[in-house]
Amino acid sequence: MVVTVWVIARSRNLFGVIVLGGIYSFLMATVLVAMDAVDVAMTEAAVGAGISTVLFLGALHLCRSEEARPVTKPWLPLFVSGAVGAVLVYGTLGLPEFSDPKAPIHTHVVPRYLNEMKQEVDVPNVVTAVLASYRGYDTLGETTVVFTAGAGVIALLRRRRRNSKDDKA
Amino acid sequence: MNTTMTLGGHFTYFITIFLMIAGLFIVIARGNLIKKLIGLGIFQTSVYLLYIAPGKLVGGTAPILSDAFSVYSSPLPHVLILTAIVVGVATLALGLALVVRIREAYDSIEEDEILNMDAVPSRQEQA
Amino acid sequence: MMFTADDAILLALLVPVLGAIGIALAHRWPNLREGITLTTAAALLACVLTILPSVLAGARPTATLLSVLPGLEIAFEVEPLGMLFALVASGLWIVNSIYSIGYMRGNKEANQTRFFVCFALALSATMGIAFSGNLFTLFLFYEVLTLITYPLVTHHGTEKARQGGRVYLGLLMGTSVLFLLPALVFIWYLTGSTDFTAGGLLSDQLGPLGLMGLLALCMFGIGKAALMPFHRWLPAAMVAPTPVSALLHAVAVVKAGVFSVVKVIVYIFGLDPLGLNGSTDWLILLAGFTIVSASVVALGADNLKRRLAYSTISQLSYVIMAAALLAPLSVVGAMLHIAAHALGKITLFFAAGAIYTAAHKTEVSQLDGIGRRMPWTMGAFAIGALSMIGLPPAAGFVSKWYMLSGAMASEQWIAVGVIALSTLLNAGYFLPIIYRAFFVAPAHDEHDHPHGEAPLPMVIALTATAAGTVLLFFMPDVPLALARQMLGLGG
Amino acid sequence: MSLAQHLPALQVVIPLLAAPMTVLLRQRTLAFAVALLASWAAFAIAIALWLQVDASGTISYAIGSWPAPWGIEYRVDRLSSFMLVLVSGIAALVLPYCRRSIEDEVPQRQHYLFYTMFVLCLTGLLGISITGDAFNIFVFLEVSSLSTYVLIALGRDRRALVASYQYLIMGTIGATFIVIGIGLLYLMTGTLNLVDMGQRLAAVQGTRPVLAALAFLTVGISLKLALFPLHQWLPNAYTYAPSAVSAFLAATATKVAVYVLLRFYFSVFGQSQVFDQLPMQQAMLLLALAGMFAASATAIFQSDLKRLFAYSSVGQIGYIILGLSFDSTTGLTATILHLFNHGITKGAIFMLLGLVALVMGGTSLSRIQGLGKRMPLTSLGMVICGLSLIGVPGTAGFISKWYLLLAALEQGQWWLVFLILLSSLLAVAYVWRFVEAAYFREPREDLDAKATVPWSMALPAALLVAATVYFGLSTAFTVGSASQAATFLMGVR
Amino acid sequence: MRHDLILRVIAKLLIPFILLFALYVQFHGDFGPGGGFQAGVILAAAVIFYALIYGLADARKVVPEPLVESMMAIGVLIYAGVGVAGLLLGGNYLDYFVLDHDPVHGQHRGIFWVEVGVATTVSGVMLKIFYMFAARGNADDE
Repeated sequence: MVVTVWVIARSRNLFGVIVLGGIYSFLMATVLVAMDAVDVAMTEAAVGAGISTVLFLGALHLCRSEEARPVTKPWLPLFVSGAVGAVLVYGTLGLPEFSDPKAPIHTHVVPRYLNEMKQEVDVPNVVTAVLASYRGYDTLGETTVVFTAGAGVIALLRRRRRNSKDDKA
Repeated sequence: MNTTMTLGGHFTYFITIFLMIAGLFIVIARGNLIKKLIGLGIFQTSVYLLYIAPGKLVGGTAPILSDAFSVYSSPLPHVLILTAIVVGVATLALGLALVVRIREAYDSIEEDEILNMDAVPSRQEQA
Repeated sequence: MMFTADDAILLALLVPVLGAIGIALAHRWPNLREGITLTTAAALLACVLTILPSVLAGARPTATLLSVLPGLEIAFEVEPLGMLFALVASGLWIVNSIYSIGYMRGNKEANQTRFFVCFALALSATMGIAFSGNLFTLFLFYEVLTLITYPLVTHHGTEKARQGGRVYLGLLMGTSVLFLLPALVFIWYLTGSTDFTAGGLLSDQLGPLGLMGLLALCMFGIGKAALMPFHRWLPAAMVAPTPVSALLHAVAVVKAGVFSVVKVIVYIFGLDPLGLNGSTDWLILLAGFTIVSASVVALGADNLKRRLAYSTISQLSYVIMAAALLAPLSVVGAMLHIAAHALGKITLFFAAGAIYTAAHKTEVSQLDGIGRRMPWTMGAFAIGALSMIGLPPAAGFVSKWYMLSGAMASEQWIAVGVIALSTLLNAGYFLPIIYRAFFVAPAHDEHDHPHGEAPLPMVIALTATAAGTVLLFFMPDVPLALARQMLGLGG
Repeated sequence: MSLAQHLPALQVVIPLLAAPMTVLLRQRTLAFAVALLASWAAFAIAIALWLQVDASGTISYAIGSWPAPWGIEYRVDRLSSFMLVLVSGIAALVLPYCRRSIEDEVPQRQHYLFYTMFVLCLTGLLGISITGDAFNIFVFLEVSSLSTYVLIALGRDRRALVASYQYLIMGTIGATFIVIGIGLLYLMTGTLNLVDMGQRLAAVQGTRPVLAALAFLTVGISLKLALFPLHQWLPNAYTYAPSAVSAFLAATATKVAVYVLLRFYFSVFGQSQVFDQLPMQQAMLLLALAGMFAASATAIFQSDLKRLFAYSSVGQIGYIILGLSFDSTTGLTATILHLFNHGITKGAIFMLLGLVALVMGGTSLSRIQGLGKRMPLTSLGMVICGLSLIGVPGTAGFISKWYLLLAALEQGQWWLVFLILLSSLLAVAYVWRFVEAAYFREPREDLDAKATVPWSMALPAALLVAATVYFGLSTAFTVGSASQAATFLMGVR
Repeated sequence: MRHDLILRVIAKLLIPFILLFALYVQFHGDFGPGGGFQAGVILAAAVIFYALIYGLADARKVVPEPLVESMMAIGVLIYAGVGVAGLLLGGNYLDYFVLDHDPVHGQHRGIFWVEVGVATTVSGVMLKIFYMFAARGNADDE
């Protein structure tokens, strides 16, 4: 996965990059499975490897597929992202151990989902239960986001070329 | 807890962080609009791990209740990340749509070129 | 009297606004428009006069509009000083309107409607300042006055006018925002109110140093008082037509400045608290310096209006100095001087404007023998000049007399010296003009067309003010009464 | 069932329902009608909520009847109710304005989608202001952001596309930062409910992840609210977006971001943690001052009015953050006040600019010469709003500046007092560029008026201008709610 | 490629299964991984697949644009509608307990409809976006 990303960052052929992006998503999906996040994995596979790749290719089909050599030296970006990383390292070092059952996320809210859910909702897939019921409102928001994107794309792309050329004063 | 243990315990975090840095770097450094979006995608995906990883319990299984198992990984992060993914792809779609429009208006998807093109008309307008 | 003094206050604010609206509506018919202007002016004076008796009787009419924040309301309270100021302003407005009608028509000025509208609004703002019951209200109308007069200053709309306007606005707004506003907030922060209270609002919240600092903030904050180094706007505003200059110098603006100074010193700081520790000495010195240096500049100026402008600067500092002396007598002098200088200076400006209208002359050096062609004008000018210098039989003498005695009473020998010296200087830059006008034979150059007096309205106006100057010398009862009233409280 | 107890849900759901309806109707007049009704209903509800809160304190509403922290909680306290009123109020005014405004700025076929996007944006902003759940904030943040990108991109000028794209990139980075911050907090506390989070954070105060979370949230939100160095997206966005959109965004979007910042700082971290353990105070002070001066100075040299006032917005945001950096009740009051006052002022300004653009065909200073003669009332309104930006007494801007000065005085920081006032002199400078162009230049003959001023646009603008004056004179509502909210926030833990 | 017989046949055979799988994911979401979103995506994928092989025009015939567009909206309406139903039946917003006499069944019902809503919107949006890009593409190759 790391390698893939590295290549993506280096390569300048957009087509290759997009394909690599797809691969990257698949890898991510496998990792997620390893993390027991089957639903997430499934979605990531469908979205990352499926949808977004298709989208990218669709967009690429309309655009040039070679990326120009960047004119500026990438020191500033490097620094910025490096700084961000540093803060994160600093932060994460204080986080609970990996798979530490005493970590708050296992002890505080979740137990109710895992234990009472059977009486309250009774849907084997806890994720679904939480998604659709406990935090159903988030999902409503999520649906709205998708809807927004759809309507937005229509709004942006419905026009044919003739009036997409702006009429500037 | 000694450092080696810490490092071991935080291995996943470090992957996350690397991905994040890489993604962010691509976004900021690259002038190509599509490349930027790809970077953005990576940047967002990396966050998924940050959420999911801690939810994992060694020896636990996917949070799908059945009498066979007793230890489950925490489901809540999964839910959040599902939402996050969807949001991500929505953003992506919009971004690409914009790129297409830009490409039509400017016949280029390189940031610096576009900015140069605008430098001129904006001055005319001011005159 | 059909309505109480309290109503009259708000009415005094309202009348000019209504007048302005009327003027704006009547912009098609000049005569009607001018008619409205005059009636409004008369009505305003009437309002003010209805308040006068009760104030003389010692009453303090009040009116509260609304409260913006706790302890921060737009409220009015008429006390003697404000009364006097309102009288002067509203009275002079009538004369000034008569004059400006003549001037505007005589010089065929452009967009006269805007001129008259802004003029009326400016008067409303002036009333607001005069009757303000607390520093906040004063500040509010002070800013309004600045903004309203800006179009008047830039009346001609030329590049020069706009630059003058920039300086005018920049200095007045800048100083008020930068110094007066923090002072205001600070006072409110200390006392929880900004009301003008007899004997001073601030009691012992501040040490001498803090007091001095706050005083400095206020003094420099009131840029309209043209205390050096913030006097530049006054000459810059000379680009405006003469009636506007008259408004600035005599009727509203600078008077609002010195008025505010006196009010702040008397009602916010209080004479006694300031007196305890000599926290006004620096002010006396600065004012003195302003007086002298401004006079010197005036001495060198050939342009008549410029000379008058600098004379104004020095005259204003008289008032500031007198107030800063903190001696009751000198404060009386300060009040009188507001009135006296108003009358005198407006006469001078009217005269200058008349000369410009009739003879198109702006420089002192061109005035040889003009007195023979325009005897009335120059006569009035002479009286005004006398008042400025402080010679009998002109009002200036009375006020200066009070100041001088006040200075002596409080043994401020510097002040005494300054007054004496500046009197000489004043004489130095006014008498030559009169001399030229009457006793030097006109230089006969070909492009000097024959002319008589200025249009009648102007002549009437300037004669009236000149008469007023003399009148005030012989019977200064009303102002004096008011002054005593105030000191009965303030002293 | 009593409707009153469900107002919190309806507040957001009504516009949310309106959005798909507009798409189904596919017809601009109907879509407009629906959107209008929705926004007005939202405004009414917001007022009702404000009254409820004012009467009986914080309202908590458990969505899906799942008690917090298991379910998502809607929490209406003094601050959020205030925000709701601001956002929905502006929307209710801008919507009728849109109808005519977008006619020659947005192609006909997109109109109904324009309303969809507008309503969605409203939904998002309301959702952010009302929710009591960290992740929910993120979701609705995205709803509002995505719709905003589209709204901006609908601008006529092709540069609108680039502006929108830049905003999309920066906005998404910001959002992701926020997610990271929330994630770290979640990992430390195991909860997403803000209040619960706050309580549980007390246990782990000052640990590294929490501080990191603080950093990420601050940066992310600062991107959204265009705090000085992170403001690059704003000027372009405001300049090239359709006028109505500029008006709505300028009045609400950044303000809501500020709200989120306050929410996290005071309700979650607790101001002790924010201001004691990191040099936040100094940092904010510096950034705020930098913004106030740099942005205002840049504004002076702009040649297009929309751009000019966009930069002035960045400067004004500086004031808002400055108030926050005092870490005192008065300062906070100033922040919240300025949030509101600047909101209405800028809203009014951009609405008026929309009128100008409609009539004069543009808002560049060279175009609007002699506006004072051509559109006297509009120019007058602009001047009034300009005075409010400067902070002249009698306008809303004065009140917030007053509190800002007061806060500075409380801490005896005279130098700050003078800096604030100096920066407002900069405001004088850029406002005067408009005044001189409008009043002291003759109208250009080559440009003649393209349209007459439609009342449907003039009326809302006039109302907002009136509000600018009204809230400058009668401050019971604004100062009242603001100071209550401030004391409430400072009182939290 | 549009006339490649084998492809067409395979597609004919495959697409029904994809649809079936979509439905499975949709309704089995309660027990295994999956749910509305994934189902929606797969549904869309099926149609996209169809469009790739039979061409955009035919795809438009099968699934016309207006339908797709209204699907987007309807999905959200369904979801939000469930919430409103909860309101009307006396519960809080999005309260599923009140949807049936037996709370747990209520939950089931609620989740079911919600998932349906999600699926509708998602598939609608995905399809729409695809159409948009595709149409744009055709407009571009001159």
